[in-house]
Order: sequence, then C-alpha cells, then structure tokens
Amino acid sequence: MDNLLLNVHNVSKSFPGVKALADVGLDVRHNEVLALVGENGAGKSTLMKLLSGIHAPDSGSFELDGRPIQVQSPKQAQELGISIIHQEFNLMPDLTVAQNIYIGREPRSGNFLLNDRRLNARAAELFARIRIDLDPKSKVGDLTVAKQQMVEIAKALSHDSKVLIMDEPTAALNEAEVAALHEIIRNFKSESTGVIYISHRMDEINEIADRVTVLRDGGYVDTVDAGSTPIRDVISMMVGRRLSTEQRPDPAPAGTDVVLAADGVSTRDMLSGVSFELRAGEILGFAGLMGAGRTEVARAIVGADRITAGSIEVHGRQQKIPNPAAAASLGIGYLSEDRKHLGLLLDRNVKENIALSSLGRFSGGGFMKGKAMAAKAQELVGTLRIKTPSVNQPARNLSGGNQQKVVIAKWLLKDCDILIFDEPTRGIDVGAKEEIYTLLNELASQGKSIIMISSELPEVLRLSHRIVVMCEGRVAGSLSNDEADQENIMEMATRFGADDVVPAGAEPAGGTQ
Amino acid sequence: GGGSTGNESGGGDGKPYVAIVSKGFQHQFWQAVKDGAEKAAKDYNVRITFQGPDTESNVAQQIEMLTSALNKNPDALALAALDSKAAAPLLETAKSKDIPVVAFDSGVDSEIPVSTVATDNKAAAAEAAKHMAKRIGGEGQVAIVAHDQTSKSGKHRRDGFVNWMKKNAPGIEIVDIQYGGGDQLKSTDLAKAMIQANPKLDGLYGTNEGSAIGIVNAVQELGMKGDVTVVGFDSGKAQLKAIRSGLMAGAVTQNPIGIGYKTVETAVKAMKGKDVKQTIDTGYYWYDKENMDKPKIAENLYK
Amino acid sequence: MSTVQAAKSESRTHTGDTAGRTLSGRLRSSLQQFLAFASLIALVIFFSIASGKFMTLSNISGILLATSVIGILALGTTFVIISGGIDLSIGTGMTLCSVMTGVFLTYLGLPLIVGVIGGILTGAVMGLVNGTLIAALKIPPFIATLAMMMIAEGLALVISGTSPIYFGSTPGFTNLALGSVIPGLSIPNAVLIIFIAAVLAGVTMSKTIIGRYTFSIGSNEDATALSGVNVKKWKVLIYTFAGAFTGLAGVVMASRLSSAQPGLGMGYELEAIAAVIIGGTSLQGGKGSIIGTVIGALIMSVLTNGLRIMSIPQEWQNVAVGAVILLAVYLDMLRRKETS
Amino acid sequence: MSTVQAAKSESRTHTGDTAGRTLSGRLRSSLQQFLAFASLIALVIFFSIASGKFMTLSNISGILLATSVIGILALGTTFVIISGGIDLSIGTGMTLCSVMTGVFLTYLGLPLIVGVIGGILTGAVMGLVNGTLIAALKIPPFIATLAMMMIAEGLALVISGTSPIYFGSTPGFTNLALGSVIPGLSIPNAVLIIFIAAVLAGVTMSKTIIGRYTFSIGSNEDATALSGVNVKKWKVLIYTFAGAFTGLAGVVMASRLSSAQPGLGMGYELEAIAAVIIGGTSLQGGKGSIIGTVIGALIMSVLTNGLRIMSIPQEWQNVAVGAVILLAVYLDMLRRKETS
Ligand SMILES: Nc1ncnc2c1ncn2[C@@H]1O[C@H](COP(=O)(O)OP(=O)(O)OP(=O)(O)O)[C@@H](O)[C@H]1O
Ligand SMILES: Nc1ncnc2c1ncn2[C@@H]1O[C@H](COP(=O)(O)OP(=O)(O)OP(=O)(O)O)[C@@H](O)[C@H]1O
Ligand SMILES: [Mg+2]
Ligand SMILES: [Mg+2]
Repeated sequence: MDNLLLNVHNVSKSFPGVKALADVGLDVRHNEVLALVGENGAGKSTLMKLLSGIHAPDSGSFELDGRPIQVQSPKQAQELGISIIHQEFNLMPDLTVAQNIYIGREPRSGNFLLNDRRLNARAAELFARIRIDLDPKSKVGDLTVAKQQMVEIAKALSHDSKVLIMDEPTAALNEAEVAALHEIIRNFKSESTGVIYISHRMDEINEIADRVTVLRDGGYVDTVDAGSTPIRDVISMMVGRRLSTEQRPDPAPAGTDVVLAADGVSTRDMLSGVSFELRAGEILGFAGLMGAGRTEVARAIVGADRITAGSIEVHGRQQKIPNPAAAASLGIGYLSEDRKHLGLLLDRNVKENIALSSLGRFSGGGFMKGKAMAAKAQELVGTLRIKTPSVNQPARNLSGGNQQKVVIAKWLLKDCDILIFDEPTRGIDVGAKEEIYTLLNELASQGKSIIMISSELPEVLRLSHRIVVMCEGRVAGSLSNDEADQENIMEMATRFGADDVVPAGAEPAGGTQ
Repeated sequence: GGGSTGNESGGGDGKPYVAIVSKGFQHQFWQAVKDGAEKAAKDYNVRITFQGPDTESNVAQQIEMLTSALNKNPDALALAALDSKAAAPLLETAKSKDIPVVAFDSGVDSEIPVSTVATDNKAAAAEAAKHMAKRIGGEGQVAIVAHDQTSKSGKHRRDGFVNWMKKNAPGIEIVDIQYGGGDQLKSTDLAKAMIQANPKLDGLYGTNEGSAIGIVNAVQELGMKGDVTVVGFDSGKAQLKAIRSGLMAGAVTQNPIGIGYKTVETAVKAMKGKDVKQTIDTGYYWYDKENMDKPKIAENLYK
Repeated sequence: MSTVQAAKSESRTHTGDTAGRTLSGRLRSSLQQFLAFASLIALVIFFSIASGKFMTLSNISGILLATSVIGILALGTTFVIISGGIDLSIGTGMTLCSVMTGVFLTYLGLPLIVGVIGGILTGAVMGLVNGTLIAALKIPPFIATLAMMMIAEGLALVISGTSPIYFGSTPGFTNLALGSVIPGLSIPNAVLIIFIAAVLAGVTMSKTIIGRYTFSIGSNEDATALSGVNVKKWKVLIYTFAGAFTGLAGVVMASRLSSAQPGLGMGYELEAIAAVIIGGTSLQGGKGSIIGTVIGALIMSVLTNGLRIMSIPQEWQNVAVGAVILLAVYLDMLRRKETS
Repeated sequence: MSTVQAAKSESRTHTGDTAGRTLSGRLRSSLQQFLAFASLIALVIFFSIASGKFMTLSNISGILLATSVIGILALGTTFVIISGGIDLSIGTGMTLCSVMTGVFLTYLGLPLIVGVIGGILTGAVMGLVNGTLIAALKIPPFIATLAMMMIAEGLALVISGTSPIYFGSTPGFTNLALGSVIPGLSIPNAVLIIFIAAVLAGVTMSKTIIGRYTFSIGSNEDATALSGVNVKKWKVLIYTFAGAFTGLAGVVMASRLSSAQPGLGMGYELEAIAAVIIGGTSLQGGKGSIIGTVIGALIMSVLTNGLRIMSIPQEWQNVAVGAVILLAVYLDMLRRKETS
C-alpha cells in the first residue's frame, strides 16, 4: 500500500517474566482513526510506549510515511510527529494547565525570560480551537480526574503532529465529554495525519474508528473494517469466545431497610445539601457530568473530606466518620476513581495491595500470616483473572486494567456491607466488565449495598436499582431503574444550567447493542 | 602544613611510634601543639600520629580514636583526655599492653599515666581576670564569650575567670556568659548581641582564639574600638594583630608548642624506660602590646 | 479532619511561584506570605517588648548582617529543594569557597574582583559536581551531597594547611561585606548583597525558564522528562546555579571575618535548610518560594538574636528556638488548612 | 536508555524487605544484598592488605563496638525513612536518653534494670512526641524532628547541668556495653546488643503488621489511608518504635563512656541516616531493608577505622570517606540498573 502513514513490522517486547508483545504488526493510513482493542494486558499500551520512545523494542521496525524510523526518546518521538496521550497521567500537579501543556516549549522573551502572558494566550487559543473548557491558569493538581484528562488531550493536540496516539482517553470521561472528544478527533484527522485510538468502550468503536486492529495476549489477531463489522464479532476476536451481553439484567430486588442515609450533607468545596438513602442489597447508581460532585459525595461519606453540614446514618444510627479508617470499621469501603494516586501502592506487589485493607485478618499477635495472605490473594487473582506473572509482581508492572482489578480485589477481600465504587470499571476490558457486573449483582443479592459512581451511563442503567443524578454538587433528582433512560438523566444532570457542560450538538452516544 | 605527620605506610618502618590523641584538631591551638610534637619527633627520630575530635565535647569520637590508636600497638601513647573517666577502660588496656601513657594539656585523674605535661587552665583564666580587673579599674560590667559549655577546658577557662573576679574584684559584675563554639562567625554575632544587650559593658573576655576574635570583630563592626576592654586567650595571627592595634588589651597564652614538644619528649623517655617527672608544668603567660615581642613570650605565641 | 484530606490539602496548597495562578490561588498564596510575615512580625514585637535593647538601629542591622551568610545559602538551596533534591554540602562547601578566595587573593595575589568571582565559581563548580553525581550517575541527592560535604570539609583543611588565610594583601576585601556603599545610612554591604541576591533568585525562580523547570522537575520528574525536557541537563544547571550562591556566601563570610576559616561550616547546612522549610518550601519538591525563604531566614536570626539580647542561658536558647519553630510551622499548617 | 526509564528504574528497584518477592526478584535482591556485602568485604580486604594492624581480633571487635551506637540509631531510623519520614532528633535525642539514664541510676539511685528501661522509654517517648507532631499536627517530619533535635540538645544540657553524669554508684552499668557475657570469646556485649537489636528490627520489618504498614505508608500514604488504615495511629507507633532504638543507643553510649556526656550527639543523626541510605533504603520511602542498614553502618565504621589504622592524616580522612561513599553507592546504582 502506498498511502501508509505509520507501519509497524513484527515488533516484539518482553519484560522480566512477561512476553508483552510477540511479532505484532499494524498500519495506520492517512486520514483514518485506527482503533486498537484487546483484553487487559493484551499489549496495547506497551506497543504505544514503543512508538513513543519510552521502551525500546526487542525486535521489529517502524516506518513513518514509508521512511524507516527509530524512536529512542519521547523527545525524538515528538520531533518525528508522534504524540501520545498515555493511559496514566503524566502531569505536573504543581504547575498550571498552560504550563503543563507547553512544558519544554515555553514562549520566551530572549533566551531565559518566560513570557507567561503569551503562554496563557496560546493555551486559550488552543482551547478555543479544540473547544475544550479549561482555565489556562488553574493548577492541575486541583482539577478533577476528568479535567486532568482534558489537559492531557489538549497537550497532545498542542504539538501539531502526524500521528496522534490516544491510550484510553475516555476512561475518565462521561458521554457528553466523549462526544466532544470525538468531535475533536474528527477535526484533527486529515490527509497528512492519522490516529491510533485505544479504548475498552466498544460503543465508541463504530462512533469514531475507521478500522479496528485486535490484539490478544501480546499477539496480533486481525484488522477489520469498523463500519461493516458488528461489535460482538470484534469482542469475540478480543476475548477468544462469545459474550452474551444482555441489555438490562433484572437484579435481585433490593431489600427495604435503609443501611446508609445521607441527610443534607455539605462540604466546603463542593457539596450542598446532598440527601439520599441506600437500602440493603441495593445497587444505587450515581450519574452526573464531570465535576458534579459524585466523588466528593463518596469522599464525604468515608470521612476523607470534612462535612460542614448535614448528617450520615449507618444502619439507622447517626455516625460521625472522621476518617476512612472509621468508615472501614463501620463496614463502609471506598474504591477511589484515581487508582494511581489514591488506590494502589505502585511499588508494592499485587499480594500486598490486595491485602492492604484486611491486614488485621492476616495477622496474629502482630505477626503476618504470609502464606494465608498469599493464598487469598492468589485466589482473587484467579476469580478476577488478573493478568500477572505472580502475586509478587509490583503493581506498577501490571497493565492499567489489571491494576484496576487489583484495587477491586482489595475491596472484595475486605468484605464490607457498604461498598462505594467510584468508576470501578475504568480501563477494564469488555469481557472483564461483564464479570465485574455479575460480581456486583452477586454482592447485592448477598445483601450487600453498593453505591456505583460511573460516567458510563449504559453501565449505570444496566446495574442500578435506582439512580441518583447529581449536578453542581447537588442532587438533581433520583430515578428508579425502569423510569430512567439516557435522555432524562442527561436532562437532570444539566438541570442547574451547569456552565462547565461541554458544547451541545454532542449528542450522547448509544448503548451497547 | 597539614598532612606531614601522616605516615602512609601505617607502621613497619623501624622508627618508634608515638600515637597522640588530642582534644582537638582544627583549632589553631591544637595545630600549634601538633607543630611542637612534630618538631620533637624530628629531634628524637620517632614517628608520630596526631588526631583529635571535631569538637571538645565529642568524648565518644575521642574514645574511638583512642581505641584505634591502641590497636596500632604504639610504643607510647599521649592523651589529652576530654573525660578521663570515660577513657579509664582504655587506659587499662594500654597498661595491660605495657604501652606507656603520657597525659597532656590537662591532667588525667588516674594512676596510669607516667607523666602529665599540662598547664592549669583555671590559673591561666584567673590571670586573664586579674588583668581585666586592672584595666577596667576594679569595677564595672564584664561579659564572657566562651567556646564550649561542656568540655573541661571550656569550663575551667570560664570558671577560673569568674571565680577570681568573685574573690578579688567584688566591684566587677559578670553580666552574661554565652557560648559560640569557637566559631568566629557565631561568636561575632553573639558578642554583638551581648554588647547590644549591655550597653554599659566595660570588658569582654574570650576563652579561646575563636571566641576572642569574635569579640574583636564585634567591637570593630560596632565601631566601639576603645570603649570596651577585650581580653583573650591563646594566640594566632589575628589576635596578635588585634593586640598590637589596641583593639585587645591582651591575652593569656599557654605554651602549645612547648606542650607538644615536651609531650613527645617525655613519651620517648618513657618508652626507653628512663624515669620521667610526674608532672611537667608548661605554664602560661599574660601578653600584651608591651611584652609580646620579648623572646620569652614570643616563643610561646603561634601565628 | 482526615489524614487523606489533610495530606492532600497540604500537598495541594502553597505554590510559591508567582507565575500564573488562579485568582483564589493568588489570593491564598499572597495571604500566606503575608501571614508568614506576620509571625515574623510577632516575634519582633515580642522581643521589642521583652527587651528595650532589641529595637535599636544597630541591633537590627546586626540581625540583618547575621542573616546574610545563612540567608544566601538558603536562597540557593531553595532551588535545589523545590526541584525535589537536597544539598548538605553547602555548609562546608561555603568554607571551601572562602578558602579558595583566600588562595586567589592572598596566595596568588590576584586582583579583588578576580578573587570574588573565583570564590563564586568554586561554588558553582561544586554545584556542577553535585548535579552531575545526582543527574548523570543517579546517586541519591542526600548521599551525593553528604559525601561532598565531607570532601569539601577535607579539602578546605588540606588547601589551607588547616590554618586560616588572612586577606592582609587585599585591604579592600573586608569592605565588601562590612563597608557601606550607601553614604549616611549605616547599612553594611553584606545586607545589600543578600538583598540583591534575593531579588535575583526571586526573579529567576518566577520569571525564567530555569525556575519553571525547577518547579516542573520537583513536581513530577518523570512527566517532565516524558514531555521532552532534558531533565538531566536542567538538574545539573539547577545545582550549579545553587552552588554559585554557596560561593557567594563563602565570599561574604570570608570578607566579614577578614579571613578564611577552614574549620567552620559544618552544621550551617541544617540551619539554611531549616530556613527554607520554615519559609514554606516542601521537601517533596514542587512547592516553595524565595520570599518564603527570606522570611524563614529572618525568623531564625531574629529568634537567636532576641534570645541572646534577653540573655537567656544558652541551654535554654536551643529549647526555645526548637519550640518556636514548631509553633510557627504549626500555625502555618493550620492556616493552610483554612485557606486551602 | 532514556531518561525516563533511567529515572523509573532507579525509583523502582531494590525493594529490600524480605517479604514475598518474585523468584527473579528474590534472586535479584539477595544478589544486591550479596553485592552490597561484597563492597564491604572489598573494603575489609583492602585495609587488611594496607595495614597489618587492621585484621586483628582486637581491632575487629573495636570496629564492631564502634558500629554499635550508630548502628542501633540507624536501625530505628530505617523504619522512619521507609515510612517516608525522617528523624533528625536521634543524635541529640540519644544524648538526652543517656542523661536520663544517668538521672535514673546516679541521681535517683534506681536499680540497673530500671535505669536501662528508663533510658529506652525516654527514647520511645521522644518518638511518640515526634510521631504526634508529624501525624496529628501535620508538621513536616524534617522540621518537627529538627526542632526536637534542638529541644533535646537543650534539655540534655539543662538536666545534666552541662556536666557529665558518672555511674560510680552502679558499677555493673559499664559492663552492659563493655563486659562480655560469652566467656572465652572477647566480644563486648555492645556487639551482642546491636546484633539482637538488628534481628528484632529485621523480624519486625518483614514479619509483623507494623513493618507491613511501614512500607505501605511510605509507598503511598493517601492510598493506605483510603484503604481504611488508621495511618495517623500507625505513624505514631512507627516513630515511637524507632524512638526506643534511640533510647537503647543512648544507654549503650552511656555505658560505653561510663558516663552520660551532655555535649555530644549533634551530627550522629547524619551518620546514622547515611548508613541507612548507603544500605539501599530510599528517602522517598517505601523501599529499604534492615540488613542493608547493618551493612551500611559497617561500611561506615570499617572506613573510618581503616583510615585511622592506616594513619591517613585527619584532613584527608574526610575526603577519603566521602569519595568511598560515592564510589560504593555509585557501584550500587550501576548494579541495580544491571539487575533491574
Ligand atoms: N514495565 C513492565 N514490567 C513488567 N511487565 C510489564 C511492564 N509493562 C507492562 N507489562 C506487562 O505487559 C503486558 C501488557 O501490558 P499493557 O499495559 O501493554 O497491556 P494493555 O493492553 O495496555 O492492557 P490494558 O488494557 O489493561 O491497559 C501485561 O501483562 C503487563 O503486566
Ligand atoms: N481527589 C480529590 N480530592 C479533593 N477534591 C477533589 C478530588 N477530586 C475532585 N475534587 C474536587 O471535587 C470537585 C468535583 O469533582 P468530582 O470528581 O467530585 O466530580 P465527579 O462528579 O466525581 O466527576 P468525576 O469524578 O467524573 O471527575 C472538583 O471540582 C474537584 O476540585
Ligand atoms: Mg494499557
Ligand atoms: Mg469522580
């Protein structure tokens, strides 16, 4: 083919104990979006890290516009016109949005003097051009995960590059933002450019992709035309088997007695008068736009943020919850949306991460029962099919999705009556998602109560008995499963005329069918 | 210069070997002692090593130095003990190895040392007090910048001064005593603060070179030359210059070079089994503009 | 309030770089400066009341003079610490620089200006070495600079032959610190020097590329490298730049004592680092400010001077200093929780 | 290899805790221990060749004795550093503990065992205070323990009246460190004590829940807290536990000098921390090992002793120590890049 933008020939890469990629090849044409899909740990991110000069391939070669290239360093990748949004954030929290985006390319007056006025102006232009709502001067560390993702996207688009690689850019985004991002991508691709797009949200594939390349277990499976190939075929190529994805399961009916009740809960930064009830055996979905305050609600309940007004009742008794430890002792667990900073001990191994919340159980007289701990961890690695050479692998070395599974395993092991899952399926592949859905339903049917915060409406709709919709730190309303649909949820989510809602015309994407 | 005594071969060559563990190393006083020791080493054709802790309160460091010195099985050991009780077990070791021990600078209250080459810090400090009292006419306010709060010599040079004043100069009030660790910069700021705090100050006494120079700097920086009587301890180029220029009334010097020389000399005698004097007093001298060039004095002053 | 949140709010707030910040951010941080300044004022007021001798012009200029050496050291170290590193070699390093100045002026008899620049360059070279050890050889900053601390201490003694070097041959040298270029006003030049140095450092920190990368590297070194910044090069530059301040401190020190004292320096590094941290710079890197450091240094020297003026016994002075530092920093923490 | 990777691999490798590791991991890390040990051996061999006086039984036991105090301090600090903190108060704190032991035994004439336990508890209490300042009041460890360093120094002087306290009334006390319970073999008890202390620390680190939390908190404090761990409580415990080692060091020191010396201690904290870091523990927290610390401490004291035995002039000794530390740590780095 003559019109190849990027060409990858039989690339292989292994890490100690893991063969991440074996003879993988793919090609990107001009003016196309190539979706790259595969299970967690299939090797997608690794391939992209090779393309962006973070790792060096053990073997194989790359061609850009027909010319062979070698990518030794991230800087060189940029110079070659390859820019990447990594799966994990690479931001400087103490710097402002603009400073982050143009780091290394600051507008200067003279050699050494910075020109921050030009810097911020340039950032503002960029945001206007790609229609992202960000304040160039706000400190990245203060932004929500979603907004930080937007910064990463803006940063990648700020180099006008040939090849734009996006590794799960939408994992932190909700429907409206996703639609906006797709708009951005459509504007980006041109006769001289192309996009590699990694995602686990199958609904996006036919939204945005022209072709789909499938990886499985570090090997190349096939490349198919996105338009003409039904999603379920792609999925079965990914997981090597057919999945039955029923539209809405009928979860066991929730009990009636209230296990957790928030009454007029407010925090200084964000929440005002949030009230809701969680019943035994219920899955209560939380929907809302980015920055609506769902995470804040969770943090407030487990005592990670101070409550300035309102009260919380657990099992009918009013409780003061000063910190997450207290919440845990009341049987409330919180799975954070930010696995890297608030979920994992990256340098510690899988075993320790899984056991972290339950160490007491594995210690007698202060001494650790190492064997019991390892055994239990091994068991959960099995149930959740966590892809890792062993439970002794440092969490850092796991793939994003597998890291997420480790965090989930931690809370399954802790065995709380009330579980708050904030974006639990972030970065998890379709197959695993189904398993986690079933798992959540089982937990519910065992009488455990679950609050499920998710930016993926289909997910919320599928799992929740009831859905609380938040907007601007307030509860906009709540719907029972059967009266809820994407439209009325979006309507509620924007009820208070949220100003940071992404431009209209971005019609919500369809569910999985 | 520095490393001349360091004998890299670490033993072996035929010369007899005297290990000297002093109270200090970096201060000029101890460098002068070292020079004296080196001179004697040349004269008597022996090899010496000279070591001392970073500060005169670091007893533990001195004990380590003593330990490794003993493990070198020297023919004789010279020690200026920071704390003789703390050193006692090691002196026993020396005895059991029949290594003759010479105590220097200040005595070691123990039977083991064959001889003590020392000067009396208290008496020397009293001498300084006497001259201070004379200069300020027997009454007024005096403050002390001391170099160390816990070490024996630090205490003696302070108390000798204070006690003499108490006994002999009731009109003189010691208004403040503070400690600059012999650090010239700290002592300077310290002395300035003292002068600020006590405007009616008539005299300042520094218990070692660093402290004295600190005072001199303070007086200079405050442009108070002549307003306060400054009395110092030890010598050193800067102090001599200050005395000549009249910034300082004078100072008490011990005889560091003599101490160093006599110490080695005695050690050599002892190792050869000759009998040695129980105590050798190397004395101290008051010196000022008038007498500092007299050979008797000048030979005790180091630059 | 919970550990997490506190940890967060702590780690979130107080980006001292005056470059673009959100309005609230700008307000907050200037408020902080103001309040940190307030606790300094509080000390001054306390001592003025406690002793009539404190608030005199000569004592104030004495305090400023006493701040100069530690203060200049602290300025350089602020860069190192914000970049996520640490430098323990500044104390004895400063001494080595004094000694080298002595070598240039007294031993080699070079002209004044050459000696001064030579002293400053000595510091820069030491910084260059530190930076290379840390950035190129990947030796942890703490251990690299600890080793340099010992090496510098030794070299200062060796080069000087363990005795002070006097500047008799260059009489002008002493005026460098103690003279006064401003006629009338009796402010010693050393105070001017630290003032200029502080302005230089402040501008570099907030308005130049090196300042930007200092914050960026300290905030997230890997991400900065991934963004195509040559982190290795900039780290070396940062340490070298900081080293120049160590050199300047050495020159000022020598000039003030009109001699290079090979025995000094050990322990000065902790005082300087303390000043930086009291000034609100975080050892985690990424957060801090020059103005904070200046205030921190002033708090330290006001404290020492005040206690001496009150002639508190030495042993109690240490206790008092420790206690006051705790109090000051604790109030600072409370305040940040409020403002965050 | 790109900067990033380098940075990463550095920040990644060398998880010294002996708890479960991958086979390759286990091999690698034991290899590291072995090699760190090797550079210690290398030093020993070098000095044995350089001076016949080095490899004598009395000198070896001298070295071990010299390791005891710094070593015990380093053991405790290892916990603090792995948990992501730092403790500068161990040096003067140790002295305060010696003084308190003196108070208990000499001033109050309490029985030996009470005095010993009293000294250790003093350390634990100091640790408790440090921990509370840091965990509850959120004061940065560096500044909190720096303040405690000054306070402890002052209190030691105040309580002792600035003069040493001798143990004449409890003759048995000196044997605690210098006596020898093993007949025949002339190994002083102090060596036994640090050996036992090391084993205790090692087991605590790798086999108990406090060790587990030490690593978790050091690795990611926020995540640990959000996992429902009472970080505040455990941090206080960690500092208290570490403080007990400071107390023990104080007791051994006092027994060794058969006196409590109020004036020393400043500077010991840096030596101890250096030993910890030479032993491969990272100041970023989350990584480190007790065995590493022991080796680090031995490297330090072998070095000092060897240079003295070789009669290297004192001013050169510092230079040599610094250089060797750099070399040792650099080789360590290289090796980790290899093995990682
Ligand atoms: N630095 C590393 N060291 C060791 N193993 C690694 C490392 N990085 C990735 N791996 C392994 O390589 C395999 C592929 O990882 P990769 O991140 O490419 O998967 P992925 O397709 O991106 O999965 P996900 O969809 O969950 O992000 C995984 O088994 C992972 O454990
Ligand atoms: N980890 C956090 N710590 C402190 N404040 C946070 C954190 N995450 C978000 N916030 C604040 O809470 C506000 C709402 O963000 P939050 O994440 O709670 O919204 P959300 O509804 O969960 O949206 P999403 O989680 O999809 O970003 C944001 O403005 C942000 O400043
Ligand atoms: Mg991935
Ligand atoms: Mg959220």
